[in-house]
Amino acid sequence: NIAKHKAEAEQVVFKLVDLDEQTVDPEEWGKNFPKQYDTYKRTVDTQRTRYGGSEAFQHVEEDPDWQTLFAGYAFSFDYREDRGHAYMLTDQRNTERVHKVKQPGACLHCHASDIPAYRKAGIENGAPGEITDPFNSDDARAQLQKGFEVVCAMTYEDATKLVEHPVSCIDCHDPETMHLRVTRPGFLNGIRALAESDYPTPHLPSIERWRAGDRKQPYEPNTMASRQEMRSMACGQCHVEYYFKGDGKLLTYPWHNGLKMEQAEKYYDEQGFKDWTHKTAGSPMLKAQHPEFEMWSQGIHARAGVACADCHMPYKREGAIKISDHHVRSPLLNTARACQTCHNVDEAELVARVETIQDRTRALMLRGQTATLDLIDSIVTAKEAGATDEQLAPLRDDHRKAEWRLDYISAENSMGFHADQEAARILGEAIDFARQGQVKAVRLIAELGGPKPKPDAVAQTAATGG
Amino acid sequence: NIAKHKAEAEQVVFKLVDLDEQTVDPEEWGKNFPKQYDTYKRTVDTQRTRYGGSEAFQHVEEDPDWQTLFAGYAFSFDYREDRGHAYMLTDQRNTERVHKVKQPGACLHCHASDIPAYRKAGIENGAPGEITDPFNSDDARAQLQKGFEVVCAMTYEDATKLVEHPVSCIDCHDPETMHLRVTRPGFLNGIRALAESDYPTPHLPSIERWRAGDRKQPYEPNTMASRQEMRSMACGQCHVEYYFKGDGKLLTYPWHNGLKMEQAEKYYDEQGFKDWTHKTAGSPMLKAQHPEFEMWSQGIHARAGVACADCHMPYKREGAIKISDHHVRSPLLNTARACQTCHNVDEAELVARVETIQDRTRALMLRGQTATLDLIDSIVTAKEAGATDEQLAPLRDDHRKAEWRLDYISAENSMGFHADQEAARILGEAIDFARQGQVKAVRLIAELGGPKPKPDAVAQTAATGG
Amino acid sequence: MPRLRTVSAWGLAASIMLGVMFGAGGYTFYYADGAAYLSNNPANCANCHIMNDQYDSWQKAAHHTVATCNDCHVPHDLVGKYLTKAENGYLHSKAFTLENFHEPIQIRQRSKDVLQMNCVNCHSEMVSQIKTFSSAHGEEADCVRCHRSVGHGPTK
Ligand code: HEC
Ligand code: HEC
Ligand code: HEC
Ligand code: HEC
Ligand code: HEC
Ligand code: HEC
Ligand code: HEC
Ligand code: HEC
Ligand code: HEC
Ligand code: HEC
Ligand code: HEC
Ligand code: HEC
Ligand code: HEC
Ligand code: HEC
Ligand SMILES: [Ca+2]
Ligand SMILES: [Ca+2]
Repeated sequence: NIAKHKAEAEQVVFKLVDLDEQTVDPEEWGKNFPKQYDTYKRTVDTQRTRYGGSEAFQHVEEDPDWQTLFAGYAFSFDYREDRGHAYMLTDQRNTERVHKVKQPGACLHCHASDIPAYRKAGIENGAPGEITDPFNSDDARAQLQKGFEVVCAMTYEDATKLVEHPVSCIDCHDPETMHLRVTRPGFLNGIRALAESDYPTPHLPSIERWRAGDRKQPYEPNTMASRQEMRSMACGQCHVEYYFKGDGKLLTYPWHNGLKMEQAEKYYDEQGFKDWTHKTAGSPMLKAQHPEFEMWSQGIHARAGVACADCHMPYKREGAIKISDHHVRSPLLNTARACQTCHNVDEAELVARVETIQDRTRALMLRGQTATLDLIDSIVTAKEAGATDEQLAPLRDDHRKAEWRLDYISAENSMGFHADQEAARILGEAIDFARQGQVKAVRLIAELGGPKPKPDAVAQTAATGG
Repeated sequence: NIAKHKAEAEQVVFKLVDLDEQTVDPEEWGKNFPKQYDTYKRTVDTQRTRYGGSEAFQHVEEDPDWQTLFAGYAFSFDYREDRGHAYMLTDQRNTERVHKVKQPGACLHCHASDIPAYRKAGIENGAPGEITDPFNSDDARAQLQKGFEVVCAMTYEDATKLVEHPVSCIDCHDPETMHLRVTRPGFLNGIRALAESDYPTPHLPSIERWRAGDRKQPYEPNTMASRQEMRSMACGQCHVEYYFKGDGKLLTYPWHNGLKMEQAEKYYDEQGFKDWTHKTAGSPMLKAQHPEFEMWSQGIHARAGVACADCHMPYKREGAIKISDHHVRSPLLNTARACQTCHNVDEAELVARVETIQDRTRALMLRGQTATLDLIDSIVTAKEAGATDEQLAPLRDDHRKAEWRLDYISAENSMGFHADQEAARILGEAIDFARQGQVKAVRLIAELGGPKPKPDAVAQTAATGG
Repeated sequence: MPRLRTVSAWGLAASIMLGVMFGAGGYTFYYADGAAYLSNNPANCANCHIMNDQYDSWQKAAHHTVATCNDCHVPHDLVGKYLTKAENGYLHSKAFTLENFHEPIQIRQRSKDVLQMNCVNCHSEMVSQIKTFSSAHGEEADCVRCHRSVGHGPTK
């Protein structure tokens, strides 16, 4: 009967339509893979969890502290909770952050199925070969990189006209073999820079293997990474910290020194980069955004070889066969499949374990917010007291350091779960830098001979002691 | 060889000597249980790990910061790394902390096999019944509690004459049945207080069961706790935070509000208790000591039902028989048996995972130390500037809070492993309180019109910014 | 199938030969009920006390009603079956006698591969999709990474 099974195995998939490198529309792919397509469409669902879930509530209204922390930056007026993949393109097109502010085409990289668009733009701008060249061919790669550079530099208004779908099958799958693949130029460049660094990657063994080799060819995930690594890299294409480099607004992942928070900061410092200048404090700020891939890399699950897809796309039994659940969402809405095969404890207990971790993270984050707000206040007071930019520089540097750390954990979307101790460590540093800056500010104010700290400020600091 | 193995498989324990409630000498027990006794004797071994192990090095010399942090307290001149159980009595008798300072008999509770001694003292002081009464009888319990009170109040010199052995078989085993038991009055009283609190104990289900019942009888671990719970409670007898209550110096575990760091602190505040007054800063200090049981309770292992003995006394195969390894020590010296039964990864990887956690903890601890030292400096400066005790009170309160948290993790002996995120959270709070106190101090100094902060102090704070 | 029989016979012979060359091996293989390897009765694996944990935990696992030791740990085709049994018989007996093996016992890569093959054999339909589209290197999903407890429940 093994023979029988084998037979069934061969004919589980009926190739009804031909798929190629131009087939962006998921509905086409769905004709060959209806089960996966059905689950993929479910990402329109909206359901909230204690700290996550898929209800796009307004963060800066739920916690107005962040309007002060982001003062002078687009995030201060519109920053929502993330939701399902189905919304990624419309949410980007509708956010005030693209209307009230001029944004580059670089934004598009992670919010649309844009690989053919990149390649087309590349060819139009002189890249070699045909749009039909296989994705891994040198010509196709040249087209991709060229088009990527061109689109990044466009205005968002023009760029967004080039695409019509959110992330789609073609972004993660080879249309011929259905093998997983990574297609995002930003990631391909970033992971290469990481491979060339000396940052240890026990959780990405193919990089360690490449380093041990002759290094003649650059590191190439699509041919070198294991299936299990690809199950995380597919997500690392977009769930990462990033910035736009130079006037070309070239989307860049700051992995040149490694994947740790401090190493990204070091890279930005070396580049002399800042995202914005804080409106009231005048500090040169960094904005952190969704470093899920980086934080996951610091956690025990990555270390134990557990991939993003293991928890966010667990297998789902559909009759006689099982498939990967393409309804990518919070695992807390699906703990039985997402966790229980590895942790055989009941679902309530699993949720309780996660929330214990998240509540601790949240408590420390609130301390960090209070400390950073106190710092902002005291920098302002120092300015009013007549402090020079030169005198304020060390205070503003502490502000940059503190808020970068605070925001790094706040912008990471698991409320500390992906790497619980590391999240707490980073917040501990945020608090230290914020309060050290405050100490310097109070000293400076005194040296400038006043104004004496406002009584309410004293009260406020005292209050936060609780 | 196999013929021998098969014979062993049938072998049962031969009762060569009779054991009773007076048999303190482990050698006697060893005649019936030679295998356990052999491993028990191995606790004389000394081998160091990165942060632990059993080499009794001098903490306050390896890290002189602690001489300043403990200024005015016995720990400032002699505080060693802990080592094997075999040494517990001699190390206590030899420490400068009992020579340079007058200590009570209460110290003995966790450093000797003293149950018969307690009961004898109890009977001499009017407790009912005979020394031969079974341990769980009411009379025996009355003898134990009475003797405990009497011995706590004695001087250490007199008390220590009552005992001759370090922790021995009788302290953890019923001589009749060999069942695990807890004998320490301090623990029996403490766990009862905990049971009567409303602190949730998912990791100690028998307490939750008792609470659900009619509560007519007080909670009694020896009859109510599961075997798996006993495998941790046996250690919780001594590996806990404690203080000496009132003039009777009655040894007490501060669990009345729960097992969390803040809950112990709340209890001490309610009692208006302090361990000592800081010599230079004049703050009312708390000393934390080995809260292993409490920190383990906050960790994922406890939550998952993993007991102290699982890691520190793993099973060891002797021929066909499995015994508990009574060579209680760092599991990092024994990872195969201590960890691999549950984690099927190689030993180097297991050590690496532990050290990743410990290195993070250590880094945050150093930040906490610097912050607390800065606070001490600034309190002294404020005093010199003429601050009154009333003005210094809030600063000293921050000092008490900060150093209690810092010391809580420093005194806990796993360098954060037992509950990694909780350890980082507590250190984050330590940093916050220390720096907030410093802010208040600098403000106060300014209000007092000087002295202007010494330049070196500024330099120092700046230096710690790195 | 005469050819098959000779191969399996050779496998057996080989193991005993190796055993003898190794000294006590031949004796060991005999005394420790080497025959155990030729039967499908789980109790026979467990006649070696070293296997007791796995035997007990197997009884606590979901599969004990549907799969025995050999179903998971020995290839299903005759040739592989006897060769593997011979190899295990030799290795385990040797280890058992010399007591020079790592404890807790750890599965070898080769046995992991056998396992994987057997999971997939019995569940080929269930996993047909997730297997078919594996990866550039044709790696299968490692069943045991997620289903470690299917064969052996808790030992405590
Ligand atoms: C061991 C399981 C596990 C792994 C592995 C994992 N996550 Fe998560 N992830 C979680 C949990 C649990 C949450 C918290 C969900 C919540 O709070 O509702 C979460 C939250 C998230 C969120 C926010 C979800 C929401 O509800 O808003 C994103 C985005 C995310 N993870 C992406 C990733 C990426 C990308 C990777 C790999 C680089 C990854 N995760 C690896 C378990 C995991
Ligand atoms: C092409 C970019 C891209 C890729 C590839 C990608 N994501 Fe996302 N993901 C996004 C964007 C953008 C959002 C936010 C959508 C929104 O809020 O409108 C998002 C949202 C999510 C969320 C939040 C869903 C919710 O209900 O709150 C999770 C969880 C998530 N992604 C996990 C993953 C995982 C796991 C993978 C890989 C299997 C992955 N993502 C691959 C861009 C991507
Ligand atoms: C490197 C990939 C990447 C780039 C580049 C990127 N995003 Fe996103 N974006 C994401 C991911 C992943 C999420 C979901 C996780 C989250 O919301 O933190 C997201 C979420 C969002 C959301 C929904 C949640 C929110 O923040 O309100 C909006 C809107 C958004 N992005 C707009 C933009 C804009 C505008 C730009 C360009 C300035 C941009 N994105 C660039 C990956 C990216
Ligand atoms: C964000 C990334 C992502 C997108 C978009 C995506 N997939 Fe997948 N898909 C995965 C991952 C991860 C796997 C698991 C692959 C593995 O384990 O090797 C997978 C597996 C599959 C498989 C193999 C069988 C299975 O279920 O494991 C099929 C078929 C498939 N996807 C079809 C689709 C189709 C059709 C679409 C579009 C409607 C799609 N995928 C979109 C990430 C994605
Ligand atoms: C493919 C296997 C796998 C999956 C799926 C998985 N885990 Fe884990 N989990 C592990 C491993 C391995 C560890 C590390 C400890 C160990 O070796 O058992 C771990 C550790 C943990 C820990 C302790 C570490 C910490 O951060 O405190 C928690 C809590 C946890 N997992 C919860 C979850 C939850 C919740 C999910 C689902 C959202 C999940 N896990 C999914 C394998 C998995
Ligand atoms: C999951 C395994 C595990 C459990 C459960 C556990 N520990 Fe530990 N313990 C460790 C590890 C690992 C260390 C670090 C050893 C080192 O740094 O060398 C440690 C360190 C210690 C130390 C210091 C050892 C030394 O080398 O100085 C003591 C004392 C200790 N634990 C007591 C306890 C007590 C009491 C309990 C239960 C209340 C407990 N442990 C529960 C694993 C465990
Ligand atoms: C509640 C139980 C308990 C009490 C009471 C107790 N100890 Fe200990 N003691 C321990 C434990 C557990 C250790 C090992 C862990 C550690 O060293 O942190 C230890 C370690 C020690 C050590 C060796 C390490 C070091 O600190 O140098 C000395 C010396 C010592 N104790 C002396 C004393 C003295 C003196 C007293 C009374 C003032 C006392 N102990 C009271 C439980 C106790
Ligand atoms: C009667 C009190 C008492 C009991 C009960 C007790 N301990 Fe200890 N333990 C101590 C003292 C005291 C020390 C320190 C001895 C010294 O440093 O001289 C110690 C030291 C240790 C150490 C450090 C050993 C080293 O090599 O550094 C470990 C680990 C430990 N105990 C674990 C346990 C575990 C696990 C249990 C329960 C199975 C337990 N202890 C029960 C009092 C106790
Ligand atoms: C600090 C506590 C402690 C001390 C002291 C102690 N034991 Fe144990 N002993 C244990 C624990 C924990 C177990 C495991 C019990 C269980 O799992 O139910 C155990 C188990 C045993 C067992 C049952 C078989 C086994 O190995 O699991 C015997 C017999 C035994 N001990 C003998 C002794 C002898 C003899 C001594 C003195 C030389 C002694 N013990 C001292 C804690 C202790
Ligand atoms: C009796 C079983 C058992 C033993 C023994 C055990 N563990 Fe664990 N360990 C677990 C469980 C259960 C978890 C929680 C995650 C899960 O469910 O897999 C865990 C989680 C962990 C984690 C992740 C949680 C964290 O704090 O990051 C690490 C690391 C770990 N164990 C290391 C060790 C080490 C090192 C030892 C030996 C000193 C050890 N464990 C002994 C069962 C055990
Ligand atoms: C002669 C006693 C004995 C018998 C009978 C026995 N085993 Fe073993 N087995 C051992 C020993 C000893 C080891 C450890 C060997 C090592 O780790 O090198 C072992 C290891 C194993 C391993 C893990 C190491 C590996 O080879 O991958 C598996 C799987 C295994 N046995 C399965 C079985 C099965 C199935 C049977 C019955 C068909 C069986 N054993 C019968 C003694 C035995
Ligand atoms: C349903 C499949 C299945 C059955 C039936 C089964 N096992 Fe296993 N066995 C496994 C799996 C899965 C593992 C773990 C392999 C791993 O960890 O990679 C394992 C591991 C082992 C190991 C190595 C120890 C370890 O944990 O790595 C031994 C020995 C073993 N089995 C013996 C037996 C014996 C003896 C029997 C019959 C009493 C048996 N098995 C029945 C699936 C099975
Ligand atoms: C001899 C045939 C056979 C082998 C070998 C086998 N299984 Fe099964 N398995 C079954 C049968 C029959 C069932 C029960 C009916 C069903 O659910 O398909 C089952 C049930 C299951 C289940 C669902 C019940 C549970 O335990 O959660 C899982 C998961 C599973 N098998 C995985 C595996 C894995 C992984 C392996 C290899 C380590 C394996 N099986 C080896 C026949 C087998
Ligand atoms: C990444 C984790 C993962 C891997 C790898 C994996 N599975 Fe599963 N498997 C699951 C989950 C989750 C389910 C539950 C699906 C559901 O309940 O809808 C499941 C379900 C099953 C079932 C059906 C169980 C039932 O309830 O009847 C079988 C059989 C099975 N798997 C066998 C296998 C085999 C064989 C392999 C290796 C080819 C494998 N699995 C690999 C996670 C995994
Ligand atoms: Ca969300
Ligand atoms: Ca020690």
